[in-house]
Amino acid sequence: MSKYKMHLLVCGGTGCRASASDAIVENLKKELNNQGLDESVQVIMTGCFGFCEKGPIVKVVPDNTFYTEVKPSDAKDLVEEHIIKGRKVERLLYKDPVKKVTVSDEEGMSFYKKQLRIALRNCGFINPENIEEYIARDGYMAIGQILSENTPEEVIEIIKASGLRGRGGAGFPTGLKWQLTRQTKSDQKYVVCNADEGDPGAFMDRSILEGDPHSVLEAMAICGYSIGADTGLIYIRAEYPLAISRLLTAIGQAREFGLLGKNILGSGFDFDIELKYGAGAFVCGEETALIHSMEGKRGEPSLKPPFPSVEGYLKKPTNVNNVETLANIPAIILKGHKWFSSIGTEKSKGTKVFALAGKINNVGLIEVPMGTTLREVIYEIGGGIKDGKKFKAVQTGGPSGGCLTEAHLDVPIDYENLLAAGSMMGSGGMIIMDEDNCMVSIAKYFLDFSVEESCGKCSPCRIGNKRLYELLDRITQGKAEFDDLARLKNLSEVIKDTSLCGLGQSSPNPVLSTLQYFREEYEAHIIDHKCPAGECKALMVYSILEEHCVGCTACARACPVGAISGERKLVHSIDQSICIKCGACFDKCKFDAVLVQ
Amino acid sequence: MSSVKIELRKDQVDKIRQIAKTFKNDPGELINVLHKCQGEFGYLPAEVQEVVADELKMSVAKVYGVVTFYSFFSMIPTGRYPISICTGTACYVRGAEKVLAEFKKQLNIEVGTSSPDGKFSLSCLRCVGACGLAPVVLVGDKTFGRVSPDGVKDILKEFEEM
Amino acid sequence: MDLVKLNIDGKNIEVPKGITIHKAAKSIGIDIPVLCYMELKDLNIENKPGGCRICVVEVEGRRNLAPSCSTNVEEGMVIKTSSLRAMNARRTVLELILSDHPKDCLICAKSGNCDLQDMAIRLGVRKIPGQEFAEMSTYRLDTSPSIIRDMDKCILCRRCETMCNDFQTVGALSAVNRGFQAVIAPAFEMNLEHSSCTYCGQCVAVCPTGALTEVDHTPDVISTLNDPTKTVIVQTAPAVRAALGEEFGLAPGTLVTGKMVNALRRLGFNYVFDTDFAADLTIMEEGTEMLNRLTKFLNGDKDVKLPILTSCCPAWVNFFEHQFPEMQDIPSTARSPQQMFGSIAKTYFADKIGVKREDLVVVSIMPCLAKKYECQREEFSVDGNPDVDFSISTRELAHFIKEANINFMELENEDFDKPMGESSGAAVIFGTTGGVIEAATRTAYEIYTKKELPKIDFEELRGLDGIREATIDIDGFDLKIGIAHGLGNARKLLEDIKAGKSHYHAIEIMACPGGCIGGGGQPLHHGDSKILKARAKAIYKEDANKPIRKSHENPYILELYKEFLGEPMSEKAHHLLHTHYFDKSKKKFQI
Amino acid sequence: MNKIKSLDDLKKMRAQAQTGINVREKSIDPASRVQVKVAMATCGIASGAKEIMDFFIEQLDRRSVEAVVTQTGCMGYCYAEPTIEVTLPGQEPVVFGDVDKKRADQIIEMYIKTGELVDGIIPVNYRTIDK
Repeated sequence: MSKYKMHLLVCGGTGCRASASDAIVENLKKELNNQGLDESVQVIMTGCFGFCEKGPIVKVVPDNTFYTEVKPSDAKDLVEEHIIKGRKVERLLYKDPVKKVTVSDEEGMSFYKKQLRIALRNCGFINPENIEEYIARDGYMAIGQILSENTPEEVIEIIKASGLRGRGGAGFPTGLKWQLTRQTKSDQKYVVCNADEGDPGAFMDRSILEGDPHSVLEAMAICGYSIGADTGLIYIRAEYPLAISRLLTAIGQAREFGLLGKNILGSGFDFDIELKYGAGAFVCGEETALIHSMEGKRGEPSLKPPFPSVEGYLKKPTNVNNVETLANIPAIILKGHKWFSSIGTEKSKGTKVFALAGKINNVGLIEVPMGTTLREVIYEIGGGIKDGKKFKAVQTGGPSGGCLTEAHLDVPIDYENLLAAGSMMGSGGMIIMDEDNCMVSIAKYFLDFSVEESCGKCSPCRIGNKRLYELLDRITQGKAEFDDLARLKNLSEVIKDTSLCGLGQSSPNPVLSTLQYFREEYEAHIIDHKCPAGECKALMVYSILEEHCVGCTACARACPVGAISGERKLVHSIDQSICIKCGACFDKCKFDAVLVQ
Repeated sequence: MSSVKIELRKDQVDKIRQIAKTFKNDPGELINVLHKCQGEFGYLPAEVQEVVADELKMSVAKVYGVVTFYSFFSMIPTGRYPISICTGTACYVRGAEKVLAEFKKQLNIEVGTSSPDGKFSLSCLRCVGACGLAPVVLVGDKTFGRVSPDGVKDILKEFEEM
Repeated sequence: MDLVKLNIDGKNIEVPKGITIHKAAKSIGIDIPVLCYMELKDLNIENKPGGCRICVVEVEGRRNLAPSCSTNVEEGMVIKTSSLRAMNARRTVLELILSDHPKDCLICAKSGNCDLQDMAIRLGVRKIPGQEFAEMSTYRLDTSPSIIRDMDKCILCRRCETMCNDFQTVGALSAVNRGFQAVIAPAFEMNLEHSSCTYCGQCVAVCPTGALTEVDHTPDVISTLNDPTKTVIVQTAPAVRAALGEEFGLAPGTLVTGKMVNALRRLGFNYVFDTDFAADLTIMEEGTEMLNRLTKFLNGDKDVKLPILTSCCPAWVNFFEHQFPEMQDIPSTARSPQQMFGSIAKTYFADKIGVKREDLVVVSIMPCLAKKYECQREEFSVDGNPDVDFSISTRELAHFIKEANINFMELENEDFDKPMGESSGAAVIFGTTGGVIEAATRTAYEIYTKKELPKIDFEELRGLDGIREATIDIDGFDLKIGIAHGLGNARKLLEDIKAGKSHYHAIEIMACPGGCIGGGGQPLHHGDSKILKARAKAIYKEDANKPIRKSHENPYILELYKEFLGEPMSEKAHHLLHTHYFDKSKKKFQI
Repeated sequence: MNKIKSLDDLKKMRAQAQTGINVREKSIDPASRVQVKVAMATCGIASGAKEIMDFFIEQLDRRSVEAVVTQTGCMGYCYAEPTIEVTLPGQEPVVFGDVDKKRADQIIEMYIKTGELVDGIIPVNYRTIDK
């Protein structure tokens, strides 16, 4: 076995590394070497501990002592005190700001683990292609339990009492949805799992389906039992081939084990599941559009009412839940609604999975209790902003959401708070933006998406989004007028107010929220013809700094339109009327003589 | 949507009929049938849609209406190595546009078209869910992560030699 | 009936449960504008996509505005139809629609008769913000023999799609593409001509804008009328006289037969004839064919094709050629009245007045757009000279009359010319659903039984139900009759025949709702089915007023047989008055 | 496989699965073996997880290490794909990120064979519902 008796784990996450973890490792090694301990104590650089706010972190194994805010100069004390004398270095231990006590070990520090995995409980633990591993982790116990102990009504009561709300967007109470579908009388009902994860930047549903497909199957069966359905359908994006193959394997195994099919666990309850494939239409995430798509039609949404709980797939009562919502169900059944409702905020219970992406260090999937703040998510789990840049905004809720700013960093995340701040929970994509991102361009990007993905059925969404995009485009080109801001706002509000479905009702959100929080950036584009973030190409001006130019002619040769003139060894100049702002001169100049403004 | 005019061989027609049959000639299974057909032919030419409509007892106009609704379906043959650039938010924020521009420049083709030799075709897609690797490029089944404009040449080279 | 209480614009009202806000408002005199919504009440046609969003209203407590055309009333609702928020939204939505619509109203075929134009007038739109930078969605102009598709003007109300698919089950049109590029088009956005379109024109009849219009043949007619070498004769279909008046402000259902004849004379037609004459001729041929088949059937012939289907509706003929080619031998081989008229005019009548075929021009005034295509069919021409040269619609005639400075309202009544202007009441009712079969029954009964009909009116064959049936006692033989109007209804009857489940002896089919009175070439009904009912009533009134009410009693028809054709189904009759059908299902894809 | 016919059957099945007795390999107790789990979700595979998994299977076999290599789903560390989790008998699992062949070789030689830690450890920064 290991020759080392002790390990010093130094956080090498990007956040900690920025605050000198490299130097800490170096000093620790030096110190150990000096003490002749380099053969028995090993220093290891690890990934992010997720406690970046108090970084750099050093953890001592095997006694699991946890040191925070360590400086390179602390290396000596750590080695001499902790390793040689076996005494903890009190001043580097974490002090609980509330209880005012010092915490030394990881167990006591567990609160630093901001993440709590419920929906992701099995992802990364089990082999998703082996049903036995799922069973070993209490898989299918929830359906087993309710089939033998609970009436459908009781199950619905449990889900209602748990406070679980839809994780796909609007946050409709799941138990209530089930109850509504149960109440509708019909010879045939359907359970539909919405796995048409279309928000760019969100991939939690895919991860759950790839990592823990059985939990979704089990939840669908529980739902089927509760509402009185014997058929489940999973509407999944064709762009997710791995998730599809894992699901098919899982369904096959569950059938083989008798956990899907006729007379499940001898209860007399029949339930089976089929896949339906999407084909690349974002709007199909909207449940009526999804249902039309499953029926082989164009995925155009239709008016509600009738709600799917009354008239859904093939005109039968249909309960549509998204993947993450379903993944919570077995845990709620097994651990009880009280446990679940003890997590989260007053109106938003449980946890939410977020997909962190953009200019953040720890891009990835996280799951946190509702009520966690954006700051905790970005700085304590996400490892902060990439390359030490300044945080500018976070976009939540995908194309339907809005941008939140620094002012919102301490807002507890839940459905109501995000909505109040002009964004929404959506499916849980979080795109982090730094100072280099132009907010007008971001709004334009999302509008481009909405224009592309609008189904075209209703006029405000079909034409209105196009007009919004055109306005934003003119702003980024410096061609807009001041009045256009008022138009932008009115148009956005009318589109929200009059569109047929959720897509159009929320597509102007990125415009409205950036207009609200970054108005000065819009004004800079319009009035000063400048893009403060330097992203809008049309607004850039390339010029040559006389004092740097050596007249090498490299830029003139690189210019594709011949906008640069000047004699050899003399200062060159750029004709702004010809320049197409391609940046070729800037790239070519070796003397930093090309200035971009 | 424009389409190349082709003549279906009898075995190809039979194949479509067989696909339709596995879905019980149910018009409700249109999307699944189209998926299978696109898997078979690589794209969905008008002639294939006509047979599908016939088999599912629905109008060709409705079939075409569905084909043109979903971005996954194409009526243009793709290249042997279809290149898809993810333009999802995470990729966008990390510079997917520049990568796309580089592909266009290198191949001298526009999005939605193929190179004259039929080797490469270029398309954009929305979020493949590999945001951790942004920007992401797919060539056929192969995924390339953290692609920079400079890396485009190397990706193309990998397939040039094949 | 359950009632709900609600408040609209400050008024407390009680309305039946299950009705929409739009209807509830209408009941107290509040007229919320609608654009995409359309309902033809008695015909079971409803287009309710909730797509245009013009009719949005504010419902207290709701986050978004509600489309009043498709939101049902609920107990306790408080609705504001003209709040600032609702009005601003309505105006902005209309501006958006207009921003993607051509502004060539002055020269648009629909000008003055356009729902979108009316809406712009009603809301007083004077400016479309940002129009100068707004991209417009544009599409290829598509001209077919009957219909022009100018989809730049499409507002995606989906009415045409509803008619083409749900009501007609023709399936030539569908919504295609997505988002800003979304449009209604045939498969592959090919020309209508290459699709399964039957030219029934119901898409044109419901289109709220100039996106779908008829091909205008008036200019051809005008130049022919001004050609001194030509003798120009005109025939008018029965449904025209019951609707033409609407174009001049008369109440729907006002018969204007006499004024119309006068106007046509003033326009310069050398002879003003009546398609009704040919309708009587049709009854002689089709009725005889029916009797022949029935007689064979009663004599035990197992191969005889029954039921016999009428063949006077050209859209219906197109329909079965496309969709049921294997059933070509079931419909009667009799040509439609328009074509019988042309055929007789260019032979019998041309001889009679001593004009060469090529110097005789036959123009038809039809409630129909499929007639434009029908008269261009190759089989209805001799050496490239068509039996009917031009077919113009009721709407085109109205425009023509106005353009020619004729004050229609002041015109005296005049009579049709003889011989081809004389007709029976039986011919008049060809213009409405059930009329052809009633006319045929009147004649078949008397010929078969050799007795006089005890009662001429067959009320049991009339009405607006999509599929109707009746059993007529013909001297002990129970003649089972089926009637369908609307091709979707026709399809049901055809499927039954195909499955061997049909128990009818004869079936009448008309493609348009209500028959020819609701044809694609008629004055626009703008979604008011009361107009169709009024036209039907007028047609039956004209029948009742006619001195002769059975086709076989029309003296000029009898003379025609005596002088020229011999007897019904004679070889000559067969050559001039019957036709054959084609399999058009196997069309190869072409744009 | 016989169908699970009742809740009791399911409980038995769970107990059996939990003791780690793999039905397919009844004779060997995997608890005494090294377990390597490779995160094989789309991101992982795109970053080369398949090759890493093959590498472990081949090399562990070649270097005569008794080990079970399995796939699992996304661990959430997209920034550090490919990610693997190694469990030595009787010890807590350790997650390694950014595993290329070089690091995989180190993991086998140092961590698996001798228990020495190597760079690239990702500390578990979440709670699970079991605790």
